[in-house]
Amino acid sequence: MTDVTDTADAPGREERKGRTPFVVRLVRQPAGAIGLAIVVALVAIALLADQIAPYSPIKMAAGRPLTSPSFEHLLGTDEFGRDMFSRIVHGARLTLQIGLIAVGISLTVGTLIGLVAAYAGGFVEKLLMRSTDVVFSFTETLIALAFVAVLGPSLENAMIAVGIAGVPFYARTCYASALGEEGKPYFEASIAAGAGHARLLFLHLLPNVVPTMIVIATLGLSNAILAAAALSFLGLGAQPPTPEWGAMLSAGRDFFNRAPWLMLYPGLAIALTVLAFNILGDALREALDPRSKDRS
Amino acid sequence: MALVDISGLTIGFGAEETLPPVVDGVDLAIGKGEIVALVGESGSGKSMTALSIVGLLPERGKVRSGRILFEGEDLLKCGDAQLRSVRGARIGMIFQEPMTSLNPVLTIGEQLVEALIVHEKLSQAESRKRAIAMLERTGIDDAARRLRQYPHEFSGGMRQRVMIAMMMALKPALLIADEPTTALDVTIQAQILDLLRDMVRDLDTSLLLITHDMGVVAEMADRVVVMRGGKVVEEGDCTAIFAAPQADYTRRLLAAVPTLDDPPRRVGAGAFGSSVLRLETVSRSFGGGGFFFAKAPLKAVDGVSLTVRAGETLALVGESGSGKSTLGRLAMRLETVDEGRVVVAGEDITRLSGRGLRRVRRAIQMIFQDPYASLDPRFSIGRTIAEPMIVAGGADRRKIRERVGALLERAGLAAAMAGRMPHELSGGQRQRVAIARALAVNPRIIVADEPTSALDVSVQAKILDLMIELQEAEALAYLFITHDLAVVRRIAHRVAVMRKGRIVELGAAADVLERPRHPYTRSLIAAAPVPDPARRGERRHAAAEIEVPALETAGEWRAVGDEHWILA
Amino acid sequence: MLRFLGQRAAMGLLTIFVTTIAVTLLIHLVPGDPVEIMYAQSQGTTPEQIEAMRSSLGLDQPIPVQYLHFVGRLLQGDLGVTIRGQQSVAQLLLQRLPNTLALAALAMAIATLIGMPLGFLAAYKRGTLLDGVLMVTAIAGISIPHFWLGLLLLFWLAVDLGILPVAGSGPLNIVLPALTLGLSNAAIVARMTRSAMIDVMSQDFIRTAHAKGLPKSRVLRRHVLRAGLVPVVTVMGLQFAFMMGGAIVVENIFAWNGIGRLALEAIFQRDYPVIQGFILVFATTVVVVMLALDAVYALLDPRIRRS
Amino acid sequence: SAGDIVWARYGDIDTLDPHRATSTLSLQVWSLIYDTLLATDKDGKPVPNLAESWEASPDGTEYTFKLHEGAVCHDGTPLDANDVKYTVDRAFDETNPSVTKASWGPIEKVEVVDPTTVKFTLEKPFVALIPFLADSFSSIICNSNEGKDGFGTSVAIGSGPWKFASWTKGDQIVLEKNPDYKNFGKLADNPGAPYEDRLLITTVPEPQARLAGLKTGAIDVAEPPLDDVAMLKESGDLDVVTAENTGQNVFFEFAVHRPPFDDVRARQAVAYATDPEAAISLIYGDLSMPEQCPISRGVFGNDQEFCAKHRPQYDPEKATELLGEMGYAPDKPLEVNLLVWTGGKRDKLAEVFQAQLAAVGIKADIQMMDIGTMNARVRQENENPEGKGSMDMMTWSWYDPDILYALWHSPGAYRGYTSPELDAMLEKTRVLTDQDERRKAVEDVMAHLLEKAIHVPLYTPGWEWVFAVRPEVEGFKVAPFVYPIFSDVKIADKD
Ligand SMILES: Nc1ncnc2c1ncn2[C@@H]1O[C@H](COP(=O)(O)OP(=O)(O)OP(=O)(O)O)[C@@H](O)[C@H]1O
Ligand SMILES: Nc1ncnc2c1ncn2[C@@H]1O[C@H](COP(=O)(O)OP(=O)(O)OP(=O)(O)O)[C@@H](O)[C@H]1O
Ligand SMILES: [Mg+2]
Ligand SMILES: [Mg+2]
Repeated sequence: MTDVTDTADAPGREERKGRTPFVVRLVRQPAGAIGLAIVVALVAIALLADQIAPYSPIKMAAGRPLTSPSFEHLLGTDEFGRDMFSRIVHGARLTLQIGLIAVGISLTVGTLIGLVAAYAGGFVEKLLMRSTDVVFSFTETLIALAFVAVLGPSLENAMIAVGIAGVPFYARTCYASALGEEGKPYFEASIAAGAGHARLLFLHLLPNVVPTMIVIATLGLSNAILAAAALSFLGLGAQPPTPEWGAMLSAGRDFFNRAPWLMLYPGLAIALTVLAFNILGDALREALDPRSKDRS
Repeated sequence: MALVDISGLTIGFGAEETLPPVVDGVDLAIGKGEIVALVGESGSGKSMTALSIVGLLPERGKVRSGRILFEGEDLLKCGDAQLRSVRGARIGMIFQEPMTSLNPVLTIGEQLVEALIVHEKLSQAESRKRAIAMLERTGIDDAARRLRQYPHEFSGGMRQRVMIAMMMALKPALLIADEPTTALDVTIQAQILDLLRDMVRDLDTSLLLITHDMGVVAEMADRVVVMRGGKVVEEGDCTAIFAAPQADYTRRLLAAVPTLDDPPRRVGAGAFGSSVLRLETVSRSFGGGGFFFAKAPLKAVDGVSLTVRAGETLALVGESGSGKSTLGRLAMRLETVDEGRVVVAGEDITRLSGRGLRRVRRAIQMIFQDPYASLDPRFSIGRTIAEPMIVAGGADRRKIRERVGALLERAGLAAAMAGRMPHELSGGQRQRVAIARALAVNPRIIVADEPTSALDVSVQAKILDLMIELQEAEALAYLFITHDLAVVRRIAHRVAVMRKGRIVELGAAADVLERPRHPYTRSLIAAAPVPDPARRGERRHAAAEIEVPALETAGEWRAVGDEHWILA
Repeated sequence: MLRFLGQRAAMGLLTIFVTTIAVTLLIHLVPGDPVEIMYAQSQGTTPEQIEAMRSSLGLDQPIPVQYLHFVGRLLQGDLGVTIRGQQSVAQLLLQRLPNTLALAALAMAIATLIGMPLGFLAAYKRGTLLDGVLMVTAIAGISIPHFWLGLLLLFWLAVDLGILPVAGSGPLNIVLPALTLGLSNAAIVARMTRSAMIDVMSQDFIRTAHAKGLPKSRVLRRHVLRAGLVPVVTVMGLQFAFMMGGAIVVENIFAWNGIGRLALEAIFQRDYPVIQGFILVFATTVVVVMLALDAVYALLDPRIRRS
Repeated sequence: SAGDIVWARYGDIDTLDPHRATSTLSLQVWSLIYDTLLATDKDGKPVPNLAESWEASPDGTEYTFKLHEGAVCHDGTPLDANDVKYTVDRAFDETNPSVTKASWGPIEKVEVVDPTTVKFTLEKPFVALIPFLADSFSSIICNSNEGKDGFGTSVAIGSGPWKFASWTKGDQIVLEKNPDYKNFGKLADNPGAPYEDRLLITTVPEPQARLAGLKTGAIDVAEPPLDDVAMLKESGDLDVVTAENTGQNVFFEFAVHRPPFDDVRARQAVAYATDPEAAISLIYGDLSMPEQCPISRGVFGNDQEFCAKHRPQYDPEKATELLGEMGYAPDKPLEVNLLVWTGGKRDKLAEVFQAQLAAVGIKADIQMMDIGTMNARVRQENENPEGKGSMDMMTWSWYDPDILYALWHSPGAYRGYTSPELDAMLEKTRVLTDQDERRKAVEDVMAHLLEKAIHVPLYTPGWEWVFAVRPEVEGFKVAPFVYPIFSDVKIADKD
């Protein structure tokens, strides 16, 4: 029998052995750890909003109107005496939902388009990629505006609009990534092994573009949250009494002088969330980057 | 005194405690005017050693201890500014990748003159003159005009010449060349090596040549330093080492080097079975179309006819871009033919699709060049090997699992490895997995596209042995694509030489390699370095005499011997 | 290069073509009767007036015919009239487009002037504390909603310090909105520049430049910067489109009389001719600007310029 | 620069043509450029203006107006009876009538008796004509505008205190003082031309930006963020001028042709469930006040006490009871849409109402939209026999109870509630010339609307009625129905 251990085989490739697990590599970066921690905390807050929030987010006169932060109302109250802390906490749920749904739309549609375009090639590829190119130059805001112009302002419409606007970017990224994977011999090896379309698309291509798409989605989440907040700010998004942060920020500007915390907290909440997803996304990218594979 | 005197050089990445050094106490001296070859397997620390001399170690690489004396001065103690005055001016460096080593947005001229301006404070005009002279010496004609061009307008070989001109223009005392020809075709490699040797001799420059190609070493080196695992295992005079290697590793290394002097595989006529793969005037072009503007198509394969019989290895050789891989892919039906027919195991697969195609794929399988890339990183080894069987259907899980184990063992691996992921294997092991996968459905023929060229010589030899063993046991046929003529000699029964999409010579391996009739074949063979310093300079055919005719004039197939044809 | 630009131009034309179709269909997607919505406010509107409007919008004809009419009028520079006040939409848009363009261009200049050097510096100091600080600042910058930033700047610079005018359309009035837009985009530019430069710095040809013994500054200036600019410019087009979009928000805050504010009003007023015109003009502008940047890109990259 | 008054508002005019728009923003500007036959005194009563006197025929179908001499159009031509005729004929132009044609009443013809005498002939009596002619809807357009290209956008020749100079849509309207202006009856002390040279009317949508402008002195007059009014008053940095007799009325109305609001109990439940007083004081403090009547304070026929007796007053238990009768309970809430138009903090107010409704088991979804869109939606909701329950917070400003005719006489402005009985009552309000009789008729109508909870009044005023003014600006005042007057304004040296 041939020597099983194959001792002489390239130790140069050895570094791929014992590669540290992905999550470990992620949290080893301070940014990754911080980003992940904040995101996990946000998700926990969103899930446990009912338990965490001391008051109902929409119940008026939970306290006196416009009281400044105090022990009773950690972040003060708004002009209706609603507890700001409770609103921010519930807003986390909503904001994450917005982000997830919008990104969910972009991600699914974009990935599908990208995959199919890369896989099918030929006319289908050209058609799909050219049309996403066309949508690309419309910009997010324009699509959102057109959408809201037609269907009227609402949070759902804003989410869908932001989602659609994101599609081209996801499609392009996925397309490029899938093309790269397709060009790798393992893909052809599977074709040669006789794998059918579904197998190639969903067992080989998809899992291999997923890491890239996850990074994009994490970064995209922050984008989507900001875009939806901007729409709310313009009055094209969430409708009252929904405690959406962008809408809260927008409502709070009437009290810019009298009760600055009404703008400060939603603003900070948006910034913190966006920040967390951004640094998490960056850290993910770093952790997935082959060049960083054996960093200590 | 030696020009360069390195002692106790230790280089590591990251923290000393956790990560072992990649270069470990290396001693190395280079005399004035001397050509020293640094050899060793991949990852042995050759490049790191060289880069540490010019202080260009990658970001996190650090010299942990040691001394690098250059012209009597310790380079490790130099400040950044001082090091920069040495770099380029006294020590030149050439890298492996000619395609990416030049800045794509600056003209060749700008890149050639800037070092002259910086180091020698020459005027623009003077440095231009020097640059032109240097370029001309490297054999690039119309150099004055060429200065205004950008790198993308140059071929790989020309870019490497530019690099050499750039580095030699300052007449450095030492030139370091890290795998300067690995990315190039053999014919161009030969020219570049000749150029390097001439320039080094003329300017009395010392050369540290890093390579893993023993042929190149034998052609060029005065002295050889062999590295393994970060340590120098042997060093000595070139001829001496080739004649009587001392270290165990060196011996294995040299033994594994295939040479053109090995006896070719010979098999008597009629020893092979029926035809398992037949290509009939197959053509394939790329390009054309374009969404808005049409592009001129490129004929990658142009009316090729070939037959491979059971139990036979047909090697396909030729320079880069000649269409070898495309031909292999056409045979696999990974690419569709424009014209002609592909017949596999008696069945015309040219117009097949879907189920029919999948059935045929049980008869023909493929092995790729890069063993790592050819395995889905997210599939375990077992799953990868099982895939063809699952796709073919009919077998239950247990049977498949058993067969995966058997195949692994057949390929020289342990059945227990099925659960491992590709990144947990070495390069050679990965290629064995790829072979096991190819064997999974009992194919009649395997198309192997440069299956060993990403591997170290020693591993390469083992893989070739395995392939031969399998072939003999099961009457497998191989369409073996390579550019390495020594490998051809080792494994092929017959050889087809490709050039610009056409087969220009076809015949038994022994005939083609020993009595090449087509000038192109002869130039290929002439360019292949001989891994024997004793026969340095001796060429099978004087390269200069060979004039390869332009392809347009070639046309007719002509038999020039027993089963030996050329296109003339 | 001509071929490259030709392709991009064709792409742009295609975009505009698609936009014209989308814009024609837009009004049909509105739930309910758009003309009635448009006229609802005017109590005295006669059925004849509504009919007249319907036919002037061509809504009484099959969609392909409508499309042809629309394009026909478009080619004569006619985008119809506003529902409220019956003014020429084309005139209105063209009057205000320069304001938005000026705003976006100035913002882009600010973003570039701040973002590029910082991104370059961060790339150069990669891995150091400075890099960390710069990039955290940049991410934080991206994370601040720009409408919030706008208000903060407004109160700080215009009210507290009183050094900039608050709102309106005087020559100095552009500063605040441009600053808002520019600052929040500077962060993006900085990050883009940094990653492009880092990419370039790890390229083989930079190692070659070092191997030639060039002084560090020269390597950075000639080799890194020149080569790194190419990818940065390619994303500038998108950046600009992004700013045009962001302009809608800041225009509203600072009463900058741009096309975005017009669109926002039109949306709230359901003034469909204006919305249609806006989308068309906006998309065309983005296409043209991107094309211009493509030309710059082609000039910077000899691989394209020379082919 | 010196001599300029800068007045910033949240939005722009639609047009300079008084026959082409209805927005308050437009009307305010027309009132500066054009003059009217009549004017209002500070109580909102019609008084002579361009017309020094008028006479009505006994049957109420003929009105003869005697014009002042010496009124001059901005182009220098005298303003006379021909201009009046031109204006009315234009409003009734068959191919392109005024968008408020209905409010002019049943005018049959207008005759020029002599240059200073003009006679209106009506098909039937229409008592609201006189108050209408005091409003800027009836702005007298000089006949020299005839045939001018760009009338309404770049040309607007009137005879008011300010001459139109230029309009950059979305940005700024520039008016120059009319040196020839003679004030015959408008509510300004200044008998002639304005004191300052120019009036710049700019658009600044963001309230905080307007406040910032006021603070820096870039803006002289503007609506401040309502929430900062108290603070401004206190600090004394800016003067706050509140308009009175705005004629504005904010009310709930319902889609009555389908469940649940086809049932009077559901409408009453809403009325009982909501406490406008509490809501208003929370949102507007003392800037606004509850309104019991379907027409506003200052308008003929308004009587708080009378209306309070007929309007369902805040009583959440009663509301719960009514809802219970209809089969709704807190665990089975009544779900409705609440349409609200943007601006003026109405969104905030709606949130309070939403919370109040929620307390009795009515789940209201707030939908914000522009007034134009809302008008259309309300009509659509009324015409649609199916769908979720729909109610809206509507707003109207009118100078006469005739508004009730416009809203609730068949077919109804929004195709909402109508009945033959109500039609008859409304018709009476139009023809009765005797004040007391008419008042009685108006009261009958109001009682009907309130008891059936068709028109549930909430508060007045409702929009654009608070002005913050820089301290150095003197003489700024606001006439009834929110018409700011700039003729008396003098600006002390800025520094
Ligand atoms: N940037 C890096 N970070 C960490 N380890 C590195 C880095 N670059 C190289 N190494 C490690 O240093 C060792 C020596 O590498 P080196 O490039 O000198 O090998 P080599 O002998 O030149 O191999 P090859 O023939 O493949 O070029 C290898 O094990 C490699 O994994
Ligand atoms: N998918 C493709 N699209 C366009 N051109 C292609 C494609 N595949 C191959 N070519 C072109 O066809 C020609 C032949 O390529 P092929 O890969 O067959 O060469 P090769 O002999 O295998 O070269 P090498 O030794 O470098 O692997 C080349 O010029 C290549 O650029
Ligand atoms: Mg190396
Ligand atoms: Mg190949």
